[in-house]
Amino acid sequence: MRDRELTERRLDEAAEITALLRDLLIVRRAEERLSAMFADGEVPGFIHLSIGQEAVSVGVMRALRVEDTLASTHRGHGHAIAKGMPLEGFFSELLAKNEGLCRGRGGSMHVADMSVGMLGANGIVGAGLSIALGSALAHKTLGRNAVAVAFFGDGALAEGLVHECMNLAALWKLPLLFVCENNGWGEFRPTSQQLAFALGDLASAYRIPHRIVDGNDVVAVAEAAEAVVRSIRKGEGPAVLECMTVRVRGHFEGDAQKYRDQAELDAMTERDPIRVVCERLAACGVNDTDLDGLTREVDAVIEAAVAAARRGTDPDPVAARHDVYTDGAAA
Amino acid sequence: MRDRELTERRLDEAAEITALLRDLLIVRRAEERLSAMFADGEVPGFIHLSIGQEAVSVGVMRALRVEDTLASTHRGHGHAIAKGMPLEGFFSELLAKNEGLCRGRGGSMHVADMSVGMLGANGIVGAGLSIALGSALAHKTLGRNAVAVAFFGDGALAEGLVHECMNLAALWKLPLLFVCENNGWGEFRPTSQQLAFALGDLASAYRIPHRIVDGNDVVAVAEAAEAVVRSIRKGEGPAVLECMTVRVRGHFEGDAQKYRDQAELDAMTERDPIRVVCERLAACGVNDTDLDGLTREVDAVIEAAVAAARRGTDPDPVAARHDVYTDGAAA
Amino acid sequence: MTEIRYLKAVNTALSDAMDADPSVVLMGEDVGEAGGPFGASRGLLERFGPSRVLDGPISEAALAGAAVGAAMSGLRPVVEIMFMDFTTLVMDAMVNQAAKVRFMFGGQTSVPMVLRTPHGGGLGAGPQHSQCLEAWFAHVPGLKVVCPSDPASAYGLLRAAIADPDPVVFVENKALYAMKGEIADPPAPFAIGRAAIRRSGTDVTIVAYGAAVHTAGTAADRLAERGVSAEVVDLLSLQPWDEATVLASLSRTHRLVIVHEAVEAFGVGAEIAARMAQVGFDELDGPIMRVGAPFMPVPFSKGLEAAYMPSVDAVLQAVDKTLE
Amino acid sequence: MTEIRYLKAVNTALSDAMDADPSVVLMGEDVGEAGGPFGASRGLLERFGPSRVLDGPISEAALAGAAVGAAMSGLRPVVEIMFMDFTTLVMDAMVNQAAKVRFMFGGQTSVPMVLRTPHGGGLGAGPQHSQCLEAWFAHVPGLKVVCPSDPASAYGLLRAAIADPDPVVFVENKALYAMKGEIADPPAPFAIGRAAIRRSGTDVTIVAYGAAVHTAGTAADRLAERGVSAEVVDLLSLQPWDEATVLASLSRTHRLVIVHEAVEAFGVGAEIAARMAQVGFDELDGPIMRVGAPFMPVPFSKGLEAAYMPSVDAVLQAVDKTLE
Ligand SMILES: Cc1ncc(C[n+]2csc(CCOP(=O)(O)OP(=O)(O)O)c2C)c(N)n1
Ligand SMILES: Cc1ncc(C[n+]2csc(CCOP(=O)(O)OP(=O)(O)O)c2C)c(N)n1
Ligand SMILES: [Mg+2]
Ligand SMILES: [Mg+2]
Repeated sequence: MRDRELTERRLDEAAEITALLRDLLIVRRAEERLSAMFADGEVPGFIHLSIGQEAVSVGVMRALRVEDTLASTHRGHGHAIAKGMPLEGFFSELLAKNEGLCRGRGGSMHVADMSVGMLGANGIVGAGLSIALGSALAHKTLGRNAVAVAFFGDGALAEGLVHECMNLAALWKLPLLFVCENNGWGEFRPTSQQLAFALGDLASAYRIPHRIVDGNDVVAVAEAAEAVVRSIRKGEGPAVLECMTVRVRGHFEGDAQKYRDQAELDAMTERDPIRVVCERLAACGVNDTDLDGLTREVDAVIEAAVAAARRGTDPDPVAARHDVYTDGAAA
Repeated sequence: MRDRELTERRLDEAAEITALLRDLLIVRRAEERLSAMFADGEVPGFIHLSIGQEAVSVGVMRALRVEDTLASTHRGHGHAIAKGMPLEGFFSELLAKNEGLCRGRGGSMHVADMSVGMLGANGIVGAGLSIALGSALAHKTLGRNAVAVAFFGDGALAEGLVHECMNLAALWKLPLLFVCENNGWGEFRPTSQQLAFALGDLASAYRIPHRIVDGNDVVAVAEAAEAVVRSIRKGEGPAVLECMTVRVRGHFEGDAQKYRDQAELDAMTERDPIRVVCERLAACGVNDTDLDGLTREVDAVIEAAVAAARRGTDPDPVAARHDVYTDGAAA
Repeated sequence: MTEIRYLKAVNTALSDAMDADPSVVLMGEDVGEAGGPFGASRGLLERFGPSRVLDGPISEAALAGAAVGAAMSGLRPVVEIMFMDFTTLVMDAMVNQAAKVRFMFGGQTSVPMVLRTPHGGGLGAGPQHSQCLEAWFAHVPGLKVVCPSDPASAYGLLRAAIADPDPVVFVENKALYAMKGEIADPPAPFAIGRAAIRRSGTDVTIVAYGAAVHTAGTAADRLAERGVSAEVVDLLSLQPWDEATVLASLSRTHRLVIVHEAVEAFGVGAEIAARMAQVGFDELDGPIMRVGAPFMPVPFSKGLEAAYMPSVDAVLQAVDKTLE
Repeated sequence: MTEIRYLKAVNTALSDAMDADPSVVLMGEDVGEAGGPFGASRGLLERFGPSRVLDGPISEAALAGAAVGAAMSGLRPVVEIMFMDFTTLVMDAMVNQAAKVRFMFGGQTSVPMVLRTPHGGGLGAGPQHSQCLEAWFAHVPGLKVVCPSDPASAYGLLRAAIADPDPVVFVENKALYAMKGEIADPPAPFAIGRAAIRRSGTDVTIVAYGAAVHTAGTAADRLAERGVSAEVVDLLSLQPWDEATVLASLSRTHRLVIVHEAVEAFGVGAEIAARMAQVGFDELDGPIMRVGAPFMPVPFSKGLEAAYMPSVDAVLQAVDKTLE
């Protein structure tokens, strides 16, 4: 496919990579914590974890600035945390507290933080793409040098809206990055049974540059994202970044994944993003990464957020009723 | 693009081509008649004519059998007539008579005749594709050796539903022929301003065989359609036939087309399907085609249909109210 | 009589309908191998094979549209839309195609399809996975809409919906899936358009449908303790709905309360109330009261959601108000 | 006071709003070069340029969805959907996104977008180009819905809708586009949520909106000839609607008739009737009557369509009925 010339800056400094590792660990440990709390019945509703896919969130976010925006999916914890949603507001929301960023009204599937440009997780597969499209349009129209990012899963590719958005983004040459987290699954079936096409071929039909990257290698994702975002920021129009990754947990917590091969499940650990980033560090000569220490450090931050969230209060139904409209009217 | 081996039977017998010419003339003259009646205020509502595009309807229909089905568009007169909808029922419908095939309830945008597999014109751009998809599914599931055809315009390609249908048709390997009538326009703007992609590239992404054909050459359309339909009927899955054609009239009757180049308008006559088919006949040695005589013959048939339609009665509101549901209940 | 769960009643109705008529096919996301996201089609792929149980991609609009075309070409498709909230994606197929085909083509054909979809809250599923949007469909000429309240009606109405020559929106309630109930052996179809009097009474008529029927029933129990005799009418069908039964009940009790889980404003209850304020006006001895969700999205938090869902107390207050 | 046409009022409101606020942008099929399929945006591309007047492809869902994202990111988009029948394609954007963003994100942001779309029959446009579907949107918490009846309200409500911080569905009526009417100079915004009493009367209240306001007005003229004094209330806003004004009128006249072009069953009138049968019950001296379209698709034939559209005679009959 026709591609733009992209100059990639190599991320070879150990410090940069260590920072990415730390970010990965934050998302990972936050979700593992949630998983445990969910099993204990402390988290209401249902939750979709991005465990195994964190490198996509962390890697892409490294290329973004605070004024850049993103629209996310049902599996949006990683996007939210990596974009900078405060952990306390995050956990408070997941625990349905009034102190949650969405005041306990949205929960896992609707985490959002406008102050960092995180325009929301979304319960409707595909819907985030059109929101990101509109955000990109606003960036362009208002002359901001900002980029909008649409995260979506491979299963979402079957939604017609995705295609409408690709066509529009290309037509209007919008500063929009499409990030597909291709984990091979849409709910309980492989996406190979759901899609008759490859994203690369589709993007190529729309003449949108497409890059495929190892979505479990945060350094690879970050490098690719940085190059692609730079070109978008220059006004060269949309691009697609397809991150090949692995959904480690079930579709949602509680899904025993009986439909998956044991071999596939076993193989997953090898490609674990944390393991991969440690190998990256080793490759640049850092063999003494103190993963346990880093984990403890991250855990302390997470524990503090969880503790604060737990101290939160229950949202007030009357206040909620008056927040449907800006003018506070309630029917 | 990857294509199937298609053996084309050449249509070189003058008799076959003359039959196509006659079919072309029926559609053409029927629409010209409508146009005049519309100008006289005799046809209510608004109508979209397929003048200039008749070769697509007539050519594709030549490859179809009565048990094959089709779903059409807002510009569906040609599809209906060519598939075999009786002219009297057609004109009666356009004149909103009770004797219309749809009893005066649908009009131009909803002409339909189930008895010949014409599943309806459609006022919703793109909607016909999913109806044809379902019809193809029924053919396959019920073990019929029939094909379903979805007609659509190039403008419709921007609708997400089109993409969902291509994916599904390919996934389920349905006996579905996608026929795009690419006239370069979607309402008042060239589709080059509406689409960032070419249909061929899109079909290729879905791995659906795609053929492009001169949609103003009925012989070329018929040959291509026959080849493609044969392969579909053999169970080889869907195919796309893209017919490059010309919208001679405005988007709807009454559209003065001020937005079109005079040069473009002038050039249209050269590619007129009737002229092209006469050239075809000349090429097989028939130089004495009596176009005027044939036209008179066709006009007589059309006049008879119009006269019969005019004698029709007005539909009865009470009967209509009882035909919303099969059981005749009215609310 | 056997006791089965609501979900199993749906499953059995699908299975029996497929047995009875080879033109019945299922389509939807994960309806096949996975047995349906809630388990409604468990075992059906194994029994009926992949040509009759079609796992679809995440393409709601195309699946519903395909059902219309398939129904026009000899099949009787049952499409599952995973949450009623996602019916936003199939409105064109249902409203501009399925509902209108029969009428606008002059009665040449009909569209015998069923759209199955679960509505309702109470599970912490949040604003995009809990809505009750049946009023939209009830407003569309050409569609039928049913909403069973227990296993017997789930079975009976689903069989009737699949057998119906016209398009039917079959609304399930997620919170009822686990509910157990008696069902005849062999189970019987229910006629679309007929309400059921779940409890006879003389002082007030409480009309409800879906899960709200049980809220109404509990309220009636409590009212009985207080010496108020409430009649509970379970609509079962919303389009067409059983005006005669509601009017007859109102003519006995002279007071009317309507309960549903959907948002009160512009909900199904509005139509019932409006009709009774016309055709039942002379029978009314008190204001017509409605109990529905407040005008807000379904919130995630348990506390907020509990305050959102129409409660037994709210029904009691409404009854008090109309008896005043 | 100047006299302008309804369509020109819409056009002027768009133009004035774009002048007043550089964040207002238009999007839709053929809204630019062609000036809008009905001419509502004529001249605006020339005045405001292609970055503020965006011609879109035939991708309703993406355009509406993009409006949501754009509104969350600093623009005030006005999206045109060519016929209200095509809003079937934007339900997800409007209902699951636009309507819910403010609430479900805890009030962090709002969605200042407007969806403009024409409804209504009478033009022989047939079943898929004539529907009145406003009741759907009025049922959705988070959306506002307005429906002007003349040039002044078209201008005033459109300015208010564009200025509103929340999503507004702005429903025009194709049959009114050519209507002329007086408009203040300079023209004024109308407050969303306020009805207007178009004519005062003492015997019966006729509530209507959109084109039906004129049907109601003609009926009131005829009633006056017969010595019946009808008050005509023009709702203007359907969500929120002006319950206080309707109730006050009912309290004066004690009889209520509601008229709209939409299908009667489960239409907007049902909610008005239901509320009045509750909060206005003690004021009612006769049944609440509704006049709306029958339960059938909008037919193509002129005769069928004429029989379909709510008529002055039907209003008179309804008034007679409630005055009986
Ligand atoms: C419109 C819509 N259809 C169906 C669903 C149910 N659903 C939730 S996630 C999901 C699978 C999505 O697959 P993919 O996009 O690959 O994301 P992943 O779960 O793999 O991260 C489905 C079908 C939904 N939420 N929205
Ligand atoms: C869903 C929908 N959106 C918009 C329209 C209005 N409309 C009718 S025809 C048309 C253009 C279609 O272009 P194309 O598909 O190329 O068909 P052509 O008119 O060229 O035959 C549009 C936008 C419609 N009928 N349905
Ligand atoms: Mg996936
Ligand atoms: Mg075209």
